[in-house]
Amino acid sequence: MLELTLQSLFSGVLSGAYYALIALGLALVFGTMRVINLAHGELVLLGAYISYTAEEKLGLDPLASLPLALAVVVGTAILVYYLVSLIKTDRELNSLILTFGIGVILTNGVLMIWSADIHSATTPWYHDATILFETLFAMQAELVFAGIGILLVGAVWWWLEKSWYGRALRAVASNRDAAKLMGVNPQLTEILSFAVSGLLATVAGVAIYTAKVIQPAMGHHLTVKAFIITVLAGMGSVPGVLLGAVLLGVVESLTVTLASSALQELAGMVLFLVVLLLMPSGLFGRAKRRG
Amino acid sequence: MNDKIKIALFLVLAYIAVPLALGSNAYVIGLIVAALTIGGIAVAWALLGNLGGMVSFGHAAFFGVGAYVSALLTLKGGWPVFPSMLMAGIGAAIASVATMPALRLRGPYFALAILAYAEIFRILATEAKPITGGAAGLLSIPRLPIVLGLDFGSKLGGYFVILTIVAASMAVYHLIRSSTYGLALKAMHDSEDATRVVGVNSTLLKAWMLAVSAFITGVVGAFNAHYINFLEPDYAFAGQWTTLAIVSAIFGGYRTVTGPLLGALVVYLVDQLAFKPILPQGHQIVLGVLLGAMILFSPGGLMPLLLAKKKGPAHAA
Amino acid sequence: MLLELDGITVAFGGLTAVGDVTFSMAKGDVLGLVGPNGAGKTTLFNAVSGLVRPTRGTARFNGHDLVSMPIHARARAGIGRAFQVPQPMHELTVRENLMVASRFATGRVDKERIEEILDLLKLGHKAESDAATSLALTEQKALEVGKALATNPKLLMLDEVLAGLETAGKRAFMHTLAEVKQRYGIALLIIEHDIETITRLCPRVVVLNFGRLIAEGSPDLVFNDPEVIRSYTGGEAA
Amino acid sequence: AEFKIGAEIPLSGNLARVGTAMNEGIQVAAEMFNKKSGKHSVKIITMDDESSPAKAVGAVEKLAADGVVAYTGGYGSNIIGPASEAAEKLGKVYVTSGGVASELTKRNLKTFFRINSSEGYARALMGMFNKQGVKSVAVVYSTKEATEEVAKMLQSGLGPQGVKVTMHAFDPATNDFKPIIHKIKLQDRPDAIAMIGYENDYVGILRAAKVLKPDIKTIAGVWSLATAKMAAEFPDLMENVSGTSTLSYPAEFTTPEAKEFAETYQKMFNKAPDYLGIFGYVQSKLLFEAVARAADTGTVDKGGIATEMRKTLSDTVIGKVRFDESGDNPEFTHRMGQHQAGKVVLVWPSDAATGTMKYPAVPW
Amino acid sequence: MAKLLEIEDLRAGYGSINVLWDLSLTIEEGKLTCILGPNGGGKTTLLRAIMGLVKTGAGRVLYQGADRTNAATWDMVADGIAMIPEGRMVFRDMSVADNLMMGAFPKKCRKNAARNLKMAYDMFPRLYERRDQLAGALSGGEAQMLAMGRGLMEEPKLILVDEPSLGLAPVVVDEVMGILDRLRHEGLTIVLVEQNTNKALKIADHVYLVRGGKVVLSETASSVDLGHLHDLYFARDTLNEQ
Ligand SMILES: Nc1ncnc2c1ncn2[C@@H]1O[C@H](COP(=O)(O)OP(=O)(O)OP(=O)(O)O)[C@@H](O)[C@H]1O
Ligand SMILES: Nc1ncnc2c1ncn2[C@@H]1O[C@H](COP(=O)(O)OP(=O)(O)OP(=O)(O)O)[C@@H](O)[C@H]1O
Ligand SMILES: CC(C)C[C@H](N)C(=O)O
Ligand SMILES: [Mg+2]
Ligand SMILES: [Mg+2]
Repeated sequence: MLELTLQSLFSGVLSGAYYALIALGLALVFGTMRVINLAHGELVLLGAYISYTAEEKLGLDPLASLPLALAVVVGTAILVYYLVSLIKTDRELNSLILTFGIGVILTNGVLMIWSADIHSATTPWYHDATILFETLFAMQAELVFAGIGILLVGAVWWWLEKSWYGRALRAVASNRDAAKLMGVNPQLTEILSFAVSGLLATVAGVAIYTAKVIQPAMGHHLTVKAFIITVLAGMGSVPGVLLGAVLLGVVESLTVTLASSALQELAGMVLFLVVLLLMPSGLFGRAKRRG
Repeated sequence: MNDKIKIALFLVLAYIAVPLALGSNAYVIGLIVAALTIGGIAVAWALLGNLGGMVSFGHAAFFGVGAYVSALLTLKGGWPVFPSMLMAGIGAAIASVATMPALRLRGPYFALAILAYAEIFRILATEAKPITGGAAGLLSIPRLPIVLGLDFGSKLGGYFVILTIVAASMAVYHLIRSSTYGLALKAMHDSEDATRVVGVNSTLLKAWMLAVSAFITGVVGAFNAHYINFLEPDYAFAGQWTTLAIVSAIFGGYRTVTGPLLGALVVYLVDQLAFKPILPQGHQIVLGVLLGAMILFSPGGLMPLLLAKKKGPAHAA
Repeated sequence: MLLELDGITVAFGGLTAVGDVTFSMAKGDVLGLVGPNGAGKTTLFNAVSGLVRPTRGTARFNGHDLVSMPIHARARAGIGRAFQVPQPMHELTVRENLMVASRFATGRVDKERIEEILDLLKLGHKAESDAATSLALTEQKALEVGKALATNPKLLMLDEVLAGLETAGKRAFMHTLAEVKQRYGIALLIIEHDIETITRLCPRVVVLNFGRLIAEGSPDLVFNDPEVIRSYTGGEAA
Repeated sequence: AEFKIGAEIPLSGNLARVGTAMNEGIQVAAEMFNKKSGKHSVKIITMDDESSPAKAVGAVEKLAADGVVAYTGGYGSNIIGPASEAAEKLGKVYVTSGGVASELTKRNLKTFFRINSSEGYARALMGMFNKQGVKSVAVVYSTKEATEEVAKMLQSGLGPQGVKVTMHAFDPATNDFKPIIHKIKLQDRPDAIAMIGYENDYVGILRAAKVLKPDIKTIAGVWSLATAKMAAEFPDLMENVSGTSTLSYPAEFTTPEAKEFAETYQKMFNKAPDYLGIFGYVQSKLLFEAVARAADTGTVDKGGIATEMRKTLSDTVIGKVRFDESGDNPEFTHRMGQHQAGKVVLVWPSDAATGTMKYPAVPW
Repeated sequence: MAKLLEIEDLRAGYGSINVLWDLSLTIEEGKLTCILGPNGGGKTTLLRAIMGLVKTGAGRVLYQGADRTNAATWDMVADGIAMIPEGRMVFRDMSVADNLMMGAFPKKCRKNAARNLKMAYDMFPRLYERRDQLAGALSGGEAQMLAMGRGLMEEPKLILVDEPSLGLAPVVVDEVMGILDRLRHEGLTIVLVEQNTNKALKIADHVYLVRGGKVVLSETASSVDLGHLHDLYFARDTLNEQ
């Protein structure tokens, strides 16, 4: 039983890191622009499909396909930003529709270009087993991307907290006019935020392609998962994303081990609700002053 | 034109002209019924969104609960269809009470909490096999009955039923909106503390709006169950009930009473009747483009766009 | 007694914003609440109007226990409040702001009173403007007072509503306040940094510093208190 | 005469992949039918149901308005249910292979026909396990309707034979199967793992198993598994894995019909036929023949197609087909194929086998 | 004396509402210019128009002789103009320290950020005590201090200060006025919008009175007659009461 539980915890942490990778880009844009990019999952998917094409047609290793995927996805992300920036009123709500529409376009575009077949990376190395302490099993791809995920969370966190542009990004989110008065060009920082979000989506896409199976209809599901983690984390909190994602991963895998896999989604949702009801602004959200 | 005349015109058009013109075309009536179904949820969603200031990503929760309540009452309880549709509304409203802890949350937090409830309901419906039939669902749900010689189970009969549900919901929406409750609700949106310190019990008001919205959605869900005669968890709690309703409401203009319905009709019918025949597979792309263009060129939705034509530029900036 | 505060303490994490404050007001009293920035004045208002829950202490209004009373019930019981940072009700016009306040605190829309308030606060010309986006700061502050008045309060709590007003405007406003008090017979609890204003308006003053009540009494008395001078007025006499 | 046939099928939404595959078979059937029979021809009108029950009902109605005489297609029992009921109301035949739930045939519709069923899948899997002498099986299944049904059939079929069966349901959204496989490895220690799910689930389960290497003797599944596509896409995962299959791969098409089918398919879609294509082909072919016969007797509009469908007794690419009163095909039994060195070898039943079954054998 | 900033016949407002009506004034380098005027007169709007936060309809803004009408706000900041808005314009979801650091965002200020941060804390020790707190949780006066400290982190040539004494305790008001006085002596050009006429006049060089979106008085501070000023203030009230 102990061995089972330990493995379950380990698997949970690994899925958590992978969830974090998917959620981070969404959380960034959400936290800094109050825009819920409903096409985020589709951006991730796009990255995955580029990686697939690169492997299939050019024989590139998934990691080696990153530059190509980056170019396409970041470009698309910036295009999404450009469209969102055209919204004049009630951006928070209207961007929902706009990005939903973009998601529909991307999903169907992917369907038309790549057909509905499932795909996954074929390089065997990624799927070979790594065994830690003789009892903990993982796919090498999972370890690689968990590592990358944690690194990226750290990097984004540092960037937002400590760098000039990261801070400016938060400032724009907090008070646009005041940020302008500090010499910040809000549009520039927002493009930056979308571009970084596109970068994160690309890496997440390559990770999914490598470790899991991709198909065109999954974009929406990815967005929902990412969004749940983002909210669980507390709006815009980067460390929260990692914590929330790992918590979700661990709860899901423990549910499988201790109860049944049929209940895993249920457990995830219950966790989400319990956290929110106890902490209405998420794990790392800070309550606002009133009065 | 006077509002009363407009309403009368709408009713005449909907109850007399449309059936006369299209009644024989089962396919088109079927599409209109489907559009009205989405429209009903969209009205309920907009009521909550516009009045309660609460964006919900999980109205499928109430749709599904309503559908199951009515289906089970008729199938297992032997209830007649119309009374159980009413009970379905009440059932959904009761389910909304279970979701009320979420009223403490705001913005996206609330939106997703309701989505989580929808997921939880879906999984519970899947797991509660003895009652709900589990993943296999319920087949042969009783159709709408024949009352006084009118066959509500026919295509056209279904049309009249859903039309009445939607029209009644819009009337309720309008009444609430034009009362002082409507003002208070509108105010709570972005300034809840400010509203409370002048004596508004915002929690209670929001709870009521959630319950009313859930009630409407539940009745619509019940209608759909008796109309399609089939139910399974994945279908009853499908995300599309929520997304299509949101898209329709915002597309049509969720700040207006007629916008959500108009949005649903346009989004659904234009997609199915105009784009699908031209682009059998890619028509959803056109829908996506249309949505995007709408938001960019008329952020308030279709309704304000139509109104603005007549009134000229309403107000600057 | 209208308002009785006993040992009210509000802590945010390690910070005690209000510490063990005790005072009371009778019907029709006018009381000034002053103190350095961050002394806890607004927080005390929050505790009375229900926006924060005191960590310790009791508060009674008209004999009823306040601490367990929800925010809206306090408004209905007669506590009106103007925010320091104006919080107009979004998406409503100025008049609608007053309508909501009147309707929900008193049970009906008192049209006459609303017109009276608009007139009194010189907001008539902005009555149909969008309250959240088209008012200058001072107009927003006037609206704050208007909303509170529309609730037909027994106690009106004003948080720096005169700040930013020109001298003449201030005088006029003080006039208005005196008139309000006269006409409706309500008690006023006023936070203001302008010593002249406080001295003119309030026969009695309470001084907070670091959350603690450090002086209480007539303006003359407290503004000559050495501790008050050191921490607050810096020697500026009334 | 030319008859219009409606193909109501998901081409977008989450069933797009399987719907598209089945639709290809339908197109091939029409092509072959029109080439062969001179007297009557068919014209397929395809309508995407977008993986939604309501739109499927709409599609059935729309196609009726366009003048179709019968329907072929449908995918997913939840969509086929209401769609076939709509067809019943219109009095038109609806033939499918995309929904295996027994609920569908329990309705006893007059115009509903189906060439496959859950039983056929369960029977094949159990037959292979019996032959292998498997003593204990861990069943890993998705909580979807069809998968759950097949899983339950395995449980109730194998249990009485003295085989120890453990059940592991998983949510369709699951993508990390390590916790389940680990449980099986440490607690169940079975001879065999049976996977009842879909392609992405199989890949996930097999990858997890490859990492954890449970001590089992065989691993097998049902549809979408012993296919050319899986062999080509996931060569490192599939070796020695068995699944239901009608044909071996590369197909050793023995009958002239099967050969022609494979050639036409290759020509039209530039790839080898997939099992869904085969089903789509067979159901449509049977329908076209029934339509032709009804046309000959002049009963197309008088319920003749259904009558003719009931007279079907045919040896098809998927084996014998006939229809009982409920429209089910009681003859349906699947075969089992095993991935061996990049090929799929039929290994059960013995009379259909094209090679020897490897046992014990796992992919790692 | 060099003219640092010239406003010529400026019109500006919000959407269809015009607030400034052909307003002209000149700010001389190294001087403290005080803008007084009744409420709603358009003082804040003027500062916002200079910074490019509200669009101008007509007229020109000249800075160091160059036409900067409708220039982007961030470019004005980069050129050394800082506006210190009222305290509601702090970054509510950021810590006090981060708010201050935002002041040093313009590239040329970054290298001195650490030093200036210390200076700001010295100026307002209360901010140092609250440095890790969210700015949104500050008291009204604390937020006002934060806006001030943040603006000074920008190392500007010209600062536009909007009612710095608003909501500050009397001791702090004196300190703030002292700070402005000192900065002016260090060579900074200051535009001060203030209601506290007495205190403002004590440190001002030149005074403008803006009423109804127009300049109605322009005088050197030393020659201002308080009685006359008061009358001009009043004029609006009599107008309104008609
Ligand atoms: N939600 C909160 N979280 C943390 N600290 C808070 C919170 N609200 C207030 N404070 C702190 O409590 C102290 C008291 O604040 P309060 O607003 O009551 O002061 P005040 O007396 O009204 O000051 P001012 O005259 O400047 O408005 C301040 O130092 C403030 O920073
Ligand atoms: N965002 C806005 N939209 C529309 N009108 C506005 C807006 N802000 C201010 N106004 C109007 O513009 C006029 C001038 O406002 P402004 O804030 O410039 O005045 P001010 O001189 O700074 O006054 P105060 O002393 O109250 O700060 C006022 O009549 C006000 O109602
Ligand atoms: C054999 C398959 C066509 C069955 C299908 N996978 C279903 O879910 O019903
Ligand atoms: Mg205060
Ligand atoms: Mg101002």
